[in-house]
Amino acid sequence: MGFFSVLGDCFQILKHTFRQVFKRPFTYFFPFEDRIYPERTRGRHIHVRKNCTACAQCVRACPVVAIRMDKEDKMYEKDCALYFDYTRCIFCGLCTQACRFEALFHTPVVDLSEGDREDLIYGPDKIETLDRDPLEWRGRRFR
Amino acid sequence: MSPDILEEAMEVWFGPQHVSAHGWATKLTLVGDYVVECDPNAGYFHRSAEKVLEFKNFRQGSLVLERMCMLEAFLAEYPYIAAVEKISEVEVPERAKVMRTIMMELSRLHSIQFWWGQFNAELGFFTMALWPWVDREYTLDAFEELTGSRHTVSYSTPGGVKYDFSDKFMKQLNRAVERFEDRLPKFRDMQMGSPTFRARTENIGLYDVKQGLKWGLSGPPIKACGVPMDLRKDDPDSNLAYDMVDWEVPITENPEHPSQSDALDRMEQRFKEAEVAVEIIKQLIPQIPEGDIIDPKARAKTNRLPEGEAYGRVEGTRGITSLWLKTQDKAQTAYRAKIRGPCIASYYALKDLVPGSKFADFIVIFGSLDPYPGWWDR
Amino acid sequence: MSDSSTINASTFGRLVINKIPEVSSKPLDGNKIELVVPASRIRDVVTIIDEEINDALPESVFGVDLENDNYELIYIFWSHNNRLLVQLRVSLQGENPEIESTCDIFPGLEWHEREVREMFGVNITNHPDPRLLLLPDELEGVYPLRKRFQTDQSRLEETGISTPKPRATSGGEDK
Amino acid sequence: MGGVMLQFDFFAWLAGIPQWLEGVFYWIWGIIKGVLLWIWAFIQHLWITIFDPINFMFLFRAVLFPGLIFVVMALIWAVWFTRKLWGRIQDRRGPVHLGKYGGLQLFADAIKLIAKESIIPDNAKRWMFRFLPGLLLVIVLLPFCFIPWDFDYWYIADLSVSLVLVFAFLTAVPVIALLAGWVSGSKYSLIGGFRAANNQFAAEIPMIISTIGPALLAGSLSLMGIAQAQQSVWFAALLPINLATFLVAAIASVGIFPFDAPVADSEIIFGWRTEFTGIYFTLTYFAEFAEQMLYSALIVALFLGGPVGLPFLPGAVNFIIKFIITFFFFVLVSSSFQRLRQDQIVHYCWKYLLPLALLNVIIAMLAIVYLPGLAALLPMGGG
Repeated sequence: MGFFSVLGDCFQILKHTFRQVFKRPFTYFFPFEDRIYPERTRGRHIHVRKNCTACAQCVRACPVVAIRMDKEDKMYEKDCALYFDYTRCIFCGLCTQACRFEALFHTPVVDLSEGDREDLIYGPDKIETLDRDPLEWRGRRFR
Repeated sequence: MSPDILEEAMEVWFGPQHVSAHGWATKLTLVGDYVVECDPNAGYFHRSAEKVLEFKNFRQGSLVLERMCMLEAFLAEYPYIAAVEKISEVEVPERAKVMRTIMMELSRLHSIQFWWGQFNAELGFFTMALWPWVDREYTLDAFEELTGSRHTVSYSTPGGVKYDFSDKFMKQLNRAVERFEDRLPKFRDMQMGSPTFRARTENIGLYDVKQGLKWGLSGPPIKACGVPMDLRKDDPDSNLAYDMVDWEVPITENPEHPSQSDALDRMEQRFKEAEVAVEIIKQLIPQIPEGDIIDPKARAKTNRLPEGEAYGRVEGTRGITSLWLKTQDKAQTAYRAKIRGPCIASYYALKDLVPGSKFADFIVIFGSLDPYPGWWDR
Repeated sequence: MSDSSTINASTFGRLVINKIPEVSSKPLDGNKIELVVPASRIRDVVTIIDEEINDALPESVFGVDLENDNYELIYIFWSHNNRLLVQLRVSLQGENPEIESTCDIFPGLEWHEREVREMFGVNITNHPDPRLLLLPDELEGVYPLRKRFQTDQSRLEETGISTPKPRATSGGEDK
Repeated sequence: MGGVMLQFDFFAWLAGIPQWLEGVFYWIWGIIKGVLLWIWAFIQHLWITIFDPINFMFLFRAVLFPGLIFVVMALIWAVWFTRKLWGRIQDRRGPVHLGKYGGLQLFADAIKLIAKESIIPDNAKRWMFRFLPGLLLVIVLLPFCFIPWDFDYWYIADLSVSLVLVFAFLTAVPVIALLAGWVSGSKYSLIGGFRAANNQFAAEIPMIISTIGPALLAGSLSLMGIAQAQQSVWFAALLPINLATFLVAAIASVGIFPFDAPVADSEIIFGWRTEFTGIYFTLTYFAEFAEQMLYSALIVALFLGGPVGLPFLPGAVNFIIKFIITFFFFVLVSSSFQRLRQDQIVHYCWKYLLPLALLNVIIAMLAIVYLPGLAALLPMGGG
C-alpha cells in the first residue's frame, strides 16, 4: 500500500472522530430521562376484572405457564383472580391475544424490580392497577 | 504434532469466562505466539430446545426457536412456521407474505449492524463498535413500534402475521433505513479504509470454498468466496415475497485469491448484504397489497396437525437456518423437531482453520465467521 | 444454470439405485429426493454423494426415536449448483444400534454424529472424537432425546396440552 | 596554713552558703539555657530549611504548584477528561452522575477501588506482587520534576542532562510491566508482560532518536535549555516528522490503543494488569495515565516551545494550555484505530518510525550547516 495513501486514510479517520467529538451524544440520562415507549410495548399486564369470564384461555396460551388462576375469589359474577409469576413470564403477548373478552392488556411499564422473588408474583391486588406511570421524561434535562 | 514441539507448548483456555468468549470454550495449544492446536468445546449454552419443542403447541413453538438467536428474531423463528405451514397447508394472505419479507430483511440489517459493533470491539476499536449500535437503536425502535418488543418479537405465526403495519411504524422504518444509508460512506471510511483494520484482517482465516462447504459453512462465509449460494434464490419459499423484487445475490470476488475468502472479504460481504437488504425493503414498501394479515381459519388448522414431516429453511444472516419437523396424527405438539443452526459449522471450522495462525488472530478469525452460541448449543 | 451439468433429483436417485440396489428412493416436492438406505451401505451412498455432487453441503445428521427401540437416522445434504436436497433415511434397531461414521468424507458431520451418540445412544464406530458434545458429564449414559426420558411435567395439565404419546417411562428426573 | 583545720568553722560555712547557692543556681540555669538554646537552634534549623522564603518557595514549588499535588490533580483531571472524551467520540455521555459534569466520579472511583479487597492470587510471588505497582507509579511520577513548566521561577529542577535522565526513568517502566506480568502467576498476564516488554523494544529507539532533533538544534541536553532555545521558532516548525514519530512512538511505549497488545482485553483479558485488584489496580491504572501525561508534557517541552507563547500570560499557563491540546490529540489518536497485532507493532515501529526519525535528524543537521538564516535563529552557543 502506498505510504502516503495510508497516511491519507489515517487523516480521513481522524477527521471523522474529531467531528464526532462536538456532536450531541445519543444516550439518555437514564433514571431521569427515558425514551417514549410505543403503545404496543409488551410490559407488565393489567387485568380488567369486569370483563374477565374465567375462561382460562390465557392460562392455556402461556408457553411458560406463568399465569395461575383462582376461580373462587370472585369480585363480579363470573370473573376470577389471576396471579402473574413475573419470574417465569417472557412477555410474549400470547395471553393478551388469546383473551377474547378484552380483560388482559400490556402496559409500557418495563422496568419491574422487586426485593425478593415472592414479590415478583403479582397477585390480584397488584395486577389490577398501575401503581406508577411508565418512565416518561422527568427531571433534569441534558447533563 | 511432533512430540518435541508439544512438550514446550502452553495450553491456554479461551474459556467460558473469557471477556470476548461469550459462553464458548476453546482450548488453544500455543507454541510462542503461534496456535498449534485448537479444540473447540460446545455445550455451555445448551437449553435442550429440541426436547422443549416436544411440549409446545404449534403457536408457541416459534418462541423457542426465536430465542436461539435473538439478533435475527424474525429470521430465526421462520423455519418452524414454514414447516408447520407445509404440514398444515394453511395458505398465507399476500399482505402477510410481503410484511414477513420486509421484517426479515430489516432483521438481517439489524443483525449485521450488531455484528459490526461486536467485531470491532473484538478488534479493540470501541469507537466503531458503538457507532453501528446507535443506528441499530433506530431499527430496534421500529421493531418495538410494530411488535411491542425489541428482540423477542414473535411476529409471524403459522398462517400469517400477528401485527399490522401502522403509519407510525412506516415512519420509523423509513427513518431506520435512511439513517443506515447516510452513515454508510462514513462507515466505509472507518472500516474498509482503515489501514490497521486491513492489516489485522488481510489473509487471516483463509479457506477455500470447497473446504468451507465440507465443514458445512453456508451464508456469508461462502458468498465471500464468490459462490452465490443463497436460499432466497436457490429454494424460494412460497410464503415469502422474494420473487416480487428484482435483486442480485451479493458476492465478493477477491482477485488475489479467487475462490477463497479471508476476514477482509467477509467484512466486505456483509457491507454488500446490508445494502441488498435495504434495497429489498425499499422495493417492497410500495408493493404492500391490501387485505387481512392472517388466514382466518389459521387457529383452527394449526391446533392439531395431521401425520407428516416437513423441512422449513430460511437464509439467516449467518447461513442456512432450518428446522426438520415430524408430527404425529392429530397431536398438539411436535413429535420430533431438529434445529440446524449455521454457526455449528463456523465453530467447528475453527478446528482446522486456526492452527498455524497467531494467538491474536484467533479472535479475528472467529469474529469474522459471526458466531452465535445459540445455534450450536441449542 | 445450464441444465447439462446439474443433476436433478430423479436422475440422481436412479444413479444411486443402479449403483447400490438395496437403496429405495421416494421423491419429495421440488428438487428434493429421499433415499432409504440400509445401515450397512451408508458410507457407500455418502461417498457417491461426495463424488457426484461436487459442492455438497453436509447440513445435518440427526436421530428420531420411533418407540420400542427402533431409531431412524436422517442425513441431509444440500447442493447449490444443482438446487438439490438429498435426504438419506437409515432405520436402526436395538438398545444401542451401531453405524459407521462418515465424518472422514464430510468433516462437517463430526459434531452432528457426536450429538446423535450422546442424545440417542446410537454408537458411531471409528469416530475421531467420541466425547460428549453438549451434555454435562453426569448425563453420560442417560439419552435425553429418547421418548423414554422422563421430564418434569408437573404443570403440563395446566397448559391443556395432551401429554405426547408415547409417554415417558424412565430416565431423567427420577432415573 | 600547716596542720589540718580540725575544728568546723560554723561561721565560715554560713558565709559560704550564698556562694554555694549561686553555684547551684548557675548550674540549673546552664541546663535550662542549654535546653532553650537547643530549641532555638532547632527553630532556626526549621526556619532555614522550611520557612526561609527561599527554601519555602522551593518546597512550595516542589510539593504544591508544579510538583506532586499539581501532578496528581492533573492526573485525576486527565482520567476524567479521557473518559469524557471517549464518551463523546463513541456517541455517548461520559461519567455523568456525580459532580456537575461527572467531576467527582474519579474521586468516587478512587475511594471505591481503595476500599476494595486487594486479592493476591495463590501462585503469585507475594511481596513482589505488592511492591511493583507502587514502584511503577513512583518511577512514572519522578520525571515530572524535570519538566520546564516556566523559565524564570515556576520550575523544580534543571539539570544539564535532564532529557537523558527522563528517559532513564522511562526505560524502567517495561521492566516493571514484565515483572508484574510474570509475578502475578496467570498465563494471560505472563503473555501480557512479554508483550509489554516487546512493545517497549519496538518503540524505545525511534522515540529516543526523534528527541535527538530538538537536542541537536538547541545544542543542549537539558529540557530547560531546549525550551529556551525555542524563543524565536518552535522546533515543531523545523522538525515536523520528528514530532509525528515521537507521538506515535510515545503511544506505542505507553501501550494505548493502536498499539494496545499489552492490555488487549479481547485477547488476553487485561494483559499484565489482569490480577491487580483494589489499590494495586488504581496504582497501575494511574501509572498508565501518568505516562500519557508525561509524554504529552515532553512533546510540549521538546517541540511546542514549552513556556514560550502568548507574552502576557505567565510561562506555566502557556505550557498548560499546550499540554491540554496535546493530551486531547493523544486521546483522539488513540481512539481512532483498531488494535495491531504484536508482531505488526514491532514491524511498523522498526520499518517506518526508525528511518523517519533518522531522516529528520539528518535533515536537521544538513539544514544547520547549509541554510544561512537558520543558525541565526538558534542560540548556537551551548544551553
